Amino acid sequence: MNNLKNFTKGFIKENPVLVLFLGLCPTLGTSNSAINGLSMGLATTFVLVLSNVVISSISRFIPDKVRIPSYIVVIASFVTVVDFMMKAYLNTPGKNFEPSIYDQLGIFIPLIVVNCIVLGRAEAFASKNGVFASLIDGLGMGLGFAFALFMLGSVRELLGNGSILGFKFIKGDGMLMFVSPPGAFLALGFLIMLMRKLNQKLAKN
Amino acid sequence: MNQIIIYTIASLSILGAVSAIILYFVAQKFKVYEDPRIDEVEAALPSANCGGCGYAGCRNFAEALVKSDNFDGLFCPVGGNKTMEAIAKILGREAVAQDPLVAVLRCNGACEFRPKTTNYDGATTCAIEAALYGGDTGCQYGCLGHGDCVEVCNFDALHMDPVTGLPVVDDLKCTACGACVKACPRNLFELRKRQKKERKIYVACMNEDKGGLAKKYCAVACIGCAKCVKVCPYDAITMNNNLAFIDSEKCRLCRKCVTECPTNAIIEVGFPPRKEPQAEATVQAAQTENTSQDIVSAKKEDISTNLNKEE
Amino acid sequence: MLKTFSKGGIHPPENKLSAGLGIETLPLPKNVTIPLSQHLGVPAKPVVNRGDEVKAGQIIAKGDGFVSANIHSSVSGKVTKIDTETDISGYKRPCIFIETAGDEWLDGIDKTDVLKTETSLSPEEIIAKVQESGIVGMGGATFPSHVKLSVPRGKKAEFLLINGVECEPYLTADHALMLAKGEEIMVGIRIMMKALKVNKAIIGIENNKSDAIEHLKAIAAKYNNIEVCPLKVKYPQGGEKQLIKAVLNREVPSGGLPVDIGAVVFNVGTVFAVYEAVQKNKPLVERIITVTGKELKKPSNFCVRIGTPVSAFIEAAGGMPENTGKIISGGPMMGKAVINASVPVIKGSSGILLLPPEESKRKEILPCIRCAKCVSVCPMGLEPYLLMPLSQNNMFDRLEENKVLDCIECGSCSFICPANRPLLDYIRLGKTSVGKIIRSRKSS
Amino acid sequence: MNKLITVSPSPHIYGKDSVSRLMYGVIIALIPALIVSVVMYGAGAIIVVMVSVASCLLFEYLIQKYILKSEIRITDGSAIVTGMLLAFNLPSNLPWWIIIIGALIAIGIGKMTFGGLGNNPFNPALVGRVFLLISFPGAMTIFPKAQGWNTPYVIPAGEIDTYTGATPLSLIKNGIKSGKGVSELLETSGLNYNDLFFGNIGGSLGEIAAFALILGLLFLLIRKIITWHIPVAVIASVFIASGILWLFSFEGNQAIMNSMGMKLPVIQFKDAEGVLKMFHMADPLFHILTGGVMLGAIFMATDYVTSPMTPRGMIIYGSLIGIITVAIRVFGSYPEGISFAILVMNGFTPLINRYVKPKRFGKEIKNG
Amino acid sequence: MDYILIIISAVFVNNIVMTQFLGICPFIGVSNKVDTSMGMAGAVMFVMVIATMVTYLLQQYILEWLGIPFMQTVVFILVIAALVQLVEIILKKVSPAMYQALGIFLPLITTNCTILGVAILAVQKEYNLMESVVYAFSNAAGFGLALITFAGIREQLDLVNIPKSMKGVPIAFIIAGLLAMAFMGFAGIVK
Amino acid sequence: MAKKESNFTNMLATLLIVTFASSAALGFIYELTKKPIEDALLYKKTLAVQIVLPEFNNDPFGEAKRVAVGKDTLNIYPGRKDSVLTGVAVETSAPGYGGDIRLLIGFLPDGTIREVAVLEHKETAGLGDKILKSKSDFPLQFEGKNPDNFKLGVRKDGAGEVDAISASTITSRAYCKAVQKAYDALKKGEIENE
Repeated sequence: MNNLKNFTKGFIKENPVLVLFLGLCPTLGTSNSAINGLSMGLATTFVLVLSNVVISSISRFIPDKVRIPSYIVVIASFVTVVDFMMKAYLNTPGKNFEPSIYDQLGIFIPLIVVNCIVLGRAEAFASKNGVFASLIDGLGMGLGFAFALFMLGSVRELLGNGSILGFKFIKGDGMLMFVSPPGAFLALGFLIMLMRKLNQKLAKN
Repeated sequence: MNQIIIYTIASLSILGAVSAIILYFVAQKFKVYEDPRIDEVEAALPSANCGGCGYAGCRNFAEALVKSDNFDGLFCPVGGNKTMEAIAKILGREAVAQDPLVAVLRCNGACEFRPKTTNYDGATTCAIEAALYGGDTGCQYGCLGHGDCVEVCNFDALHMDPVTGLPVVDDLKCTACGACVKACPRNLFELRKRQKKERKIYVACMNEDKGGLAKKYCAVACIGCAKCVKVCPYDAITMNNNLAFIDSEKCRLCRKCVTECPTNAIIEVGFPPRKEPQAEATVQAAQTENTSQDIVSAKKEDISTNLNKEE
Repeated sequence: MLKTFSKGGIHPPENKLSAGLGIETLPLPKNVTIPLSQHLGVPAKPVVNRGDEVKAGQIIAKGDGFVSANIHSSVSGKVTKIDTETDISGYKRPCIFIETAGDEWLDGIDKTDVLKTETSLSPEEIIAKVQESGIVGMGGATFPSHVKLSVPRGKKAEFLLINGVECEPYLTADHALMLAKGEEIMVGIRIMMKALKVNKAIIGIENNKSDAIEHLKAIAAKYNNIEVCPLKVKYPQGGEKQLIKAVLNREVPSGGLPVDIGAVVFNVGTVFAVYEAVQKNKPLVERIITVTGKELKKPSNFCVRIGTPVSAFIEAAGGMPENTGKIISGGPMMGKAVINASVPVIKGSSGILLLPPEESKRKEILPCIRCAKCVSVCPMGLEPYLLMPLSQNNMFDRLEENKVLDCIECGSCSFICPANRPLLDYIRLGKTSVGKIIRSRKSS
Repeated sequence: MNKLITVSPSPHIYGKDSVSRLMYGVIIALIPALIVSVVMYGAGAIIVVMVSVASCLLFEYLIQKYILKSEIRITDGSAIVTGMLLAFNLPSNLPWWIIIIGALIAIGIGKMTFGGLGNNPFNPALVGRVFLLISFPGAMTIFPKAQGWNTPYVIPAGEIDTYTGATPLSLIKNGIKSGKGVSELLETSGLNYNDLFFGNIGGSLGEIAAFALILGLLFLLIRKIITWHIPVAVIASVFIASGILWLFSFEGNQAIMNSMGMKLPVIQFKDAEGVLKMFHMADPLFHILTGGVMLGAIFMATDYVTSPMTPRGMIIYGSLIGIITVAIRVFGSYPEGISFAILVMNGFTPLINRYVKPKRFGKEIKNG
Repeated sequence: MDYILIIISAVFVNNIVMTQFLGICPFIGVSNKVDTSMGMAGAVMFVMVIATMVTYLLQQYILEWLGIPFMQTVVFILVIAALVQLVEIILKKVSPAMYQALGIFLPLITTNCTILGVAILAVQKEYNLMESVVYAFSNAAGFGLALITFAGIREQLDLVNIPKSMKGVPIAFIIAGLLAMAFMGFAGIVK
Repeated sequence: MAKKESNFTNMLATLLIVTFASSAALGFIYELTKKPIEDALLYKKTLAVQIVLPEFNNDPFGEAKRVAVGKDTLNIYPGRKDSVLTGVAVETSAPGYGGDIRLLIGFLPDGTIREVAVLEHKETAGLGDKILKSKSDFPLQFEGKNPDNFKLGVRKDGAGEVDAISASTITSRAYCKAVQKAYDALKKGEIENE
């Protein structure tokens, strides 16, 4: 039961992006389409889950002073693993010569290591809880992150390009502003506002 | 084993070792002491940053707590004794238990008891009106009704009653942080000891004018007749400048003064209804029934006839 | 090119309804209520008791400390009570109530109009005389004059500026005084020059009072070192700092006093009071006051005894109009609204203005559109648009940083604001709070 | 006692300026330019202005009523001003639905998210305009040729080239990019300063006629709605910045040679193919008469809410707008740049207000 | 000339915050007051230049030399973390005044992705040492510019009534979006 | 179990162990993914050629030729199936509005344009990026045309038969120029059947 709660809180109530405002850089940087957002979210989830598991199992052996460097090394290693994987398997350009997902995410893949969610969960949750609970927490938070990214990506893709996940709804371009950088800020701002209203409503009921 | 793997392992291990060594020695060499308990104490505080403790924020208060030798004069009104105990535990000291307090408004001058004598037409804050003149009623001690206190309350414990035009304290939400006490330019809020079941008896008036003058402008003013002082069996009531004051430390809620008061300036809250409701009819009516205009105007007439008689 | 101050300022409609009218003297009031604090500083201490018989000009309350002023009975009669009463400040404050009986003056007071030009008193004696006579700044600031006349050690006054600007709309009391008592004013100036040890006096008058300028110029020609300086009409030229800037082109430093740049400023009313005190031995018990208002039948300038209820001379000016929304003591820009017509006149009351409700009502407050008009009219170079929200949000350090204490409360910002924002209300509030903070910082 | 005396803090009288009086003043000042655009572009201009103003008013009303649940203040004229200014920055053949999106962005994002009039850090009309420019670059950069009442609102398919053309600025910019000289370009396109001054050119509907905008400026100055600082600073700095660059361009060099016989060095640079090229540029007068410099300087940059509060601040703000405008025009990828320049400087306005204070009365005394 | 282009590009055209989305957390978090944002900008500039220099040397002379450039992420972040801690410790002792001004922001900087991001980008763009330093400096300047401008706007908005649901982070994003939109005008100034 | 104390040996040992473990793991995974990564990179490189050329089974990169046209030197990649020339891909570029437009153009042996892939461009979104097939029909004008009898130039300029992208004449011109250059290189390169 508790685990279930841990798992679901990351989606709405404690959504890392929309409520806690963590991991904003990749959120903005990789949400120009739904698929990019989703891939980034899943890559982060991968790192989050594994580092949570490892850190929760080794945290007892780590002296306080080297806690952060040790955690960072663990996380950075998983990030590098993700980097390898994506470079190997998600590196296919599209039919019309669109850049591959790996290329589109670009710098944000190595930057998962400084995503506040990952280190934050390691510090706040994994180092204090058991392996299984940490796994669930990592999965919940990670999927919550992916969910937020997917949402933002869909909104931006729909408004900016008239499509979601590549399926075109309107002919031609949408409001190109939404696929360019300023649109990311605007869309996220309004998404956070809506989330806030939703949470208020939930809290009332 | 592959060469790359060896390089990888070697480089990272060496890097890790080197940074650990450097960090360790530099940390030793450049050590500056900062009390880690400050953070712990800050974490234990409610972080409302209300300033009720007299410090600029919770962090400042935490620093003061850690630095001081004892807790004299240091109290977090929001967290209350529980928080102070927790902090005492962190710092290994005894907390001075303080009685829980609650704010009360010492004015009952609702619109119908206290007719307007002028129209106020400035910015709608009490502070500005108070700086300008004695207020739009004849009583220059009473509530101005612009809600500066509601504005400063961080805990949603105050709201304006649209009928009486006076602020109402929500006892359950009030943390006695004292923000309203500071905000009220008329100094109408008093922090009183909390009694069981949120019962309280207090003089809802701050008018220091002489009886006749006070009564002339407000039907429920304390006229300084001192009847309550005489009737109080516990010496809890004192008179000062034509104004009665009930010490909440001494008051035992016997309610004798309430019945004695000729102007209903003493208010009781949280008691079961009396057998003879006559005595507090006015107050009760004022607080509960007067939603309809007719009653209000009828009451006004009552009061004005009363006033005429008095004069 | 006429002189004026350089920064900010506004041109409210002048409405000088009683301009050019002479000074009428009112019959004695039946009762007077004399407040004990008619000046800046500590209230005076009563020296009479209930039931005492007093004569006009008799001292009834003594100034308590240096920045305080004596108070004299303005009528002869009996002290009926000493009690609190709502005065012009809007608060109940201690007053002495006197019931008039006859018009008997204290011995030694010269009540005639005979001009007496020469004085034999030394500067110290003059200051003592001024202090004894309870003279305060009659332009409205009510700062005790003897304090101003005593130049602090280490500082030197070079100029005596006489404020005959009367930049407030409606008011004409100083104008009337200048026309009627030109010679006396000149003698008063000479006396004050002697007290201050300065060799140069300049009278600043806005050029909408050209008759007064001509009149005083003609008289000034007879006296050495007194000059009349016509000024362009602009509010708030009557402010001390603005007047100095306009006449001498010097700026009083922020937080400083006029004497820091060698100037001392007195209102013409004060000058006349000094003349009467020194030459006629007559303490400050009466003053010239304008009663005006568009709806009023007979706007006039009266000479009234201090403590007379306002209603008495509203009656003399044709009675309170049906249509009165606001009674203002002073001018419409800086005057104080009073709560009813029974408040007494004090030393600093320069006029009583009756405004109809439609003019007295404030308009709906709209959001600030940052039009910068308040910044451009502020004579002190402040930013009212910023000070108001800072004050609303209790940001006292930023208020101090932005020089809220320099505000002279002239009201130009509130006057000009197209969004009808109560700028001055909040700035005044912030000023009070910041003042308190600074004082407590200094004391600790 | 029904009639109580009113008591309020001083002052007790007020000036006659009001927010709506100022706003309607701006609207009146815009009318000459509107008339010119109707004369030049016909019904299209009317349609664009009507749609823009109506949808701005509608969105303001809806948001105030249903989202903010605040008082409805659409009559204060600010939404009309925003609507007109937005329309003035659009081509007169823009499809109506794009205008509505622009109005929604201008009012919804530019103004109401911040709580309404007075709070917005950026000029709402420009927010709407730039949003459209980036979102719909195609529709926003095809301008009808000025053909009087006959200019169609909807361009018939396949006849785009007959009815539309580029603005003078983009004509010059594209021309320079393809390696032509400015004088040659001016000659082939038949542009002259008379047309620039009287509005007989392609462009956004309100920016074309310098003289109408200057009439508006005079009105604003006489009515004391704005001060001279910002317009003069913007126009002067555009003139000076482009003038300095022009002196070192091929055209400027020629002009100086012809008139004074002096020879200034000409900036040369390598293009993408590594060929050394002369720097070409239109003269400063051309720059201040085209591309909305007048409209921006007089009506957009002077927007009360988003411009600095002190004369010195205004001059700094205006000059930087001018410099950024020229930088974008000459070096950037947009042919005109004043909208962006104003938006950028809107962002800096709070800092200007923070650091550029009015000259206080009296020096501070130390240790006092 | 190249250096000028790098500076203009990093400060205006490809501003690290507004077009590259790096350092958003501190951008939103530490931009309430102009004074604090100046401190933050100073701290970032200080650390970024040092970190880029160190990581550049590491990459060129160790990782490339050993043939293990893929260790970039791990090595860089470890070095940056250690470096920040080192700077903090030293600053605290050596210059308490500077620590007061910059030090409180240092812990925030470890997880500020601008530092790692710029270090990686400088390597990716194949700059030489001097160019990398200029690049780091100008990116930090761009970060500071965005941060301070932003703080100015937010400070001004503190004094007015923003709709309740927009207060705080949402309005910050809207402002950032509009500011980024304005900065798009600089596009193309540096190709 | 109590937390380890933060003394020097503990710190050093922990960091060493952590770094050792993770670097070992990383090295190992690097070895594992080395091959797929290389494959992916190779695929990426050849993809464009695969798109623009008809079926081939040679290594076009191995047979690449460099041909000078004007000041530029262009790469051309012949594609052959069983040694029969099926088409030639030419990499070309021309300066557009925002920067260089790089194209890879697939020609059939007779010189007909088969397909054009945009390798890189910096044109304005919504305007110049219509040179992408996914954005507009502009590139379709070129497919199946032989530059011998299809004049590569913008119709509006009177220079050819290509309908320019509206409001993006510069981009359209550059595109035509690049295609023309590629065609010139093809002619000059003289790739024949082996």
